Amino acid sequence: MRLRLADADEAVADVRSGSSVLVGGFGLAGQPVELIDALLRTDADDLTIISNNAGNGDTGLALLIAHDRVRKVICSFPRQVDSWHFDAAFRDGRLELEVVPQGTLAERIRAGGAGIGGFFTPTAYGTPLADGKEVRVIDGRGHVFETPIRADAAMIKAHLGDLAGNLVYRKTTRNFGPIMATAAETTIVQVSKVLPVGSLDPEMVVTPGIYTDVIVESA
Amino acid sequence: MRLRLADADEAVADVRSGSSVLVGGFGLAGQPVELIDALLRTDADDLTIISNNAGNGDTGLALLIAHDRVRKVICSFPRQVDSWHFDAAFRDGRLELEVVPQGTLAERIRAGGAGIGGFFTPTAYGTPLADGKEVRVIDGRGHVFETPIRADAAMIKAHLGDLAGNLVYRKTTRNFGPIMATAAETTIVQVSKVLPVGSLDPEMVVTPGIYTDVIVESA
Amino acid sequence: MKPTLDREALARLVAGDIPHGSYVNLGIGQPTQISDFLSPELQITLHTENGMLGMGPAATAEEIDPDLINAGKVAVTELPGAAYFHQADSFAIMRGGHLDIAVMGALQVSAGGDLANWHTGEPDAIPAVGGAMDLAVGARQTWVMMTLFTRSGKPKIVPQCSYPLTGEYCVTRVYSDHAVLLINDGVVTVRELFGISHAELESRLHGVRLSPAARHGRNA
Amino acid sequence: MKPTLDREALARLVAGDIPHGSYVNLGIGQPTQISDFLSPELQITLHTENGMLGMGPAATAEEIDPDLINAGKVAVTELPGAAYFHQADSFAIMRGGHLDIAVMGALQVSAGGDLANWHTGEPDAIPAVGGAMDLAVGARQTWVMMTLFTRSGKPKIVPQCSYPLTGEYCVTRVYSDHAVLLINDGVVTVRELFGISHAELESRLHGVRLSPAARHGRNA
Repeated sequence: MRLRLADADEAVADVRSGSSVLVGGFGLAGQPVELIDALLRTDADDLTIISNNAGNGDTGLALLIAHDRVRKVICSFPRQVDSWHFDAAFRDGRLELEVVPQGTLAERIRAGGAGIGGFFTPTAYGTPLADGKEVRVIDGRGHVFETPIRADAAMIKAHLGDLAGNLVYRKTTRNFGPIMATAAETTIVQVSKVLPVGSLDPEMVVTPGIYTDVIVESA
Repeated sequence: MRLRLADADEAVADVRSGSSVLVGGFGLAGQPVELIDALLRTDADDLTIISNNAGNGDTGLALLIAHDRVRKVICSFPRQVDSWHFDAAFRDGRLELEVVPQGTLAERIRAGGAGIGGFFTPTAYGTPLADGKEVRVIDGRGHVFETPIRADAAMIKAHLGDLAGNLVYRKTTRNFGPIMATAAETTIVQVSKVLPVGSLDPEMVVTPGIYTDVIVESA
Repeated sequence: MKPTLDREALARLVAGDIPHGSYVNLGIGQPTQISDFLSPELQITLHTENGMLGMGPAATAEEIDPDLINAGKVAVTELPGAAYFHQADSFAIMRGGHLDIAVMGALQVSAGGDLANWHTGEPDAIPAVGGAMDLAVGARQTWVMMTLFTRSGKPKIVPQCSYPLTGEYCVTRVYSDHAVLLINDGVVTVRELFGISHAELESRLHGVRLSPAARHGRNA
Repeated sequence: MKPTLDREALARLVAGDIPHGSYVNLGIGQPTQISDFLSPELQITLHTENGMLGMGPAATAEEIDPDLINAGKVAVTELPGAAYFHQADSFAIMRGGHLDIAVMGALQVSAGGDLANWHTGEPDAIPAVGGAMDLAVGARQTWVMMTLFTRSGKPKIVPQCSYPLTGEYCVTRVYSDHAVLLINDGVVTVRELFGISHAELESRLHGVRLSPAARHGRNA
């Protein structure tokens, strides 16, 4: 119940240069565009962005990269048909890239939020993405050791929120929101509507309010 | 969609002697009593039961233990005011016991269902429950290595199910059901009502039908 | 000298120290009683490890629903803004450091903040740990609520725990009938005394070095 | 000799081989087309790794909802019985061995079933892996759908992959324009040929040992 209601600019004001930021969304679905736009209006740079993709077209994350605000991207799928800003920054050497398999990215973020110190996964065993990582054969199968991801801030988009910070999502926009909300010092959520406490069925809540720090209504 | 509708006796017929069985519930809340009663009517013994508790009073799990059908219990909290059947069997040496912290039990079951080979957790570090286990200091904090739990069968209780196997739970009966459903060769679910496909809001489904093998309606 | 605290007064004292807006887990037994003294204006949200945030008071007659229980398996109620989740998610809340405070009972607490509360270590005891170890490592602060001495008069604050540990270096405060003690980096500071003098406390807690009462108020 | 398969015929062939009631993930690109040939009576449930089971066909004009997309970021529809979940839960379904079949494209498949489909290994290529590695290790069966030769005529079935791997020993079948091949413990069995003779196939897949067509039917 320490939820803070804010507009987008107030909400992102605490994201400082050098911060790590989890950014929700799979492509544009679930991408917190209003929050990213607000972050663009600050002077925070040297950011580490953890997100599934590295921006699409000339909006959101792509602009953050285009404006050289990002030092490093940790993601599973940077290269897309419309990722020209990422592509250019990467080829120019203006950007560091860590490619992580999508499921491992999700699991590392979950581990960060769940207080797990690290885990062994079969994903990427025997591939270049396991290079330099600890490996272990468990029950006859090769596994790679992966470490948790936590960040200074998470910026996510949900559908509805209540004044206790409980969140529900809409269709495939749910993607990274629920796990990113758990893995940041400050979780900033953009919702289409903020409802009174008691408006959401407790059986339907996907992200309990304990994870939500700042909420921005953006219809 | 390979869901099998069955009565309780048909549902548990494949649980053989020597099987490992995940049993849902926290105390009586969410305990699949009809399925356990049906299992009592079979001749399966030498069972390994993985469950948070080890039976209450003279019903369900407690009876399974009373009738010497259980070789080993893996649980977090066997001793309760009404766990006399467990207490007697344990003191007589008729039962092997593995005590696991409740959160580690949950996480090991989740790991089993999620294809994780093992994980490091700070829980139990420096305590007798870490004896003999691999430990590792991660970011200055002691962690214990824990392995996934999978079982031959899971017996759980949900509130409503549909003919695609999707499940929703009711209040605190949700407890171990959603994770146990993921970690068994065969997941057997007792629900109060089976609904036509399309009756459950896809945003509300807690256990997707892919995890449900056999469903038993038990009003 | 203030009188010794009874269980109710102790529960009231702990309740008054929980900051506004906290997320709290109250352990089985004595700590459960704290909830009776949490005023709604404090907007404190209770977590129960069997899968709920926003737990309300114990259910009375017609409210009792066997599907809605707390970690002590007592029927409880649901407050507006509640949420249900499964066990892996519930313990992710604990272990992930998202709870502000856990209040638990104890058999022993060491001067370094080690907690022993799950096992007497007797060979014929049946071990049962539940969520205690996860709470001990996970909550940002672990407070203990207990009597300061056993029935036979032995201190429960000890230089080193003789009982099997629940967690290392986790207890930050002890609320007891005789004293409120703050534990920080191996230093035990006396915040308040009830029915016992500092000198007597020191002599009865042999081997535990006590710092004098902190000057900077109750919420230090 | 049967004629070479075009993409549509290939998609139809794969669709017909998916057993009744299967849970299937269709990779980005060519495999997506398989869904056009899955009849509802087969009760096949499609998983999309961005967080859904029960995915329906691509959305048409008025159905398009930017909040409902597939892994290729194409607007799709929801079938009755669908369920949504977050990314960690979605990949638990994959990595945990709960999907019956994943169908993916490939750059190369080795005779031992290794899959290479995410990276050409060229120094200036931008790597992007998405969910391919998780699918490769997780699905009970990994089927590959591709042309058997590159545009320049090089075979994509090779003794050892020269491209960086996606996963080891994971591919069990290859559906291509020229042949359906079954891979099992390092043995490549020819199930069907299209527009190519066994002898010609053998000579063009130099270094890959082919077993003759299996006798025991299509679903071997």
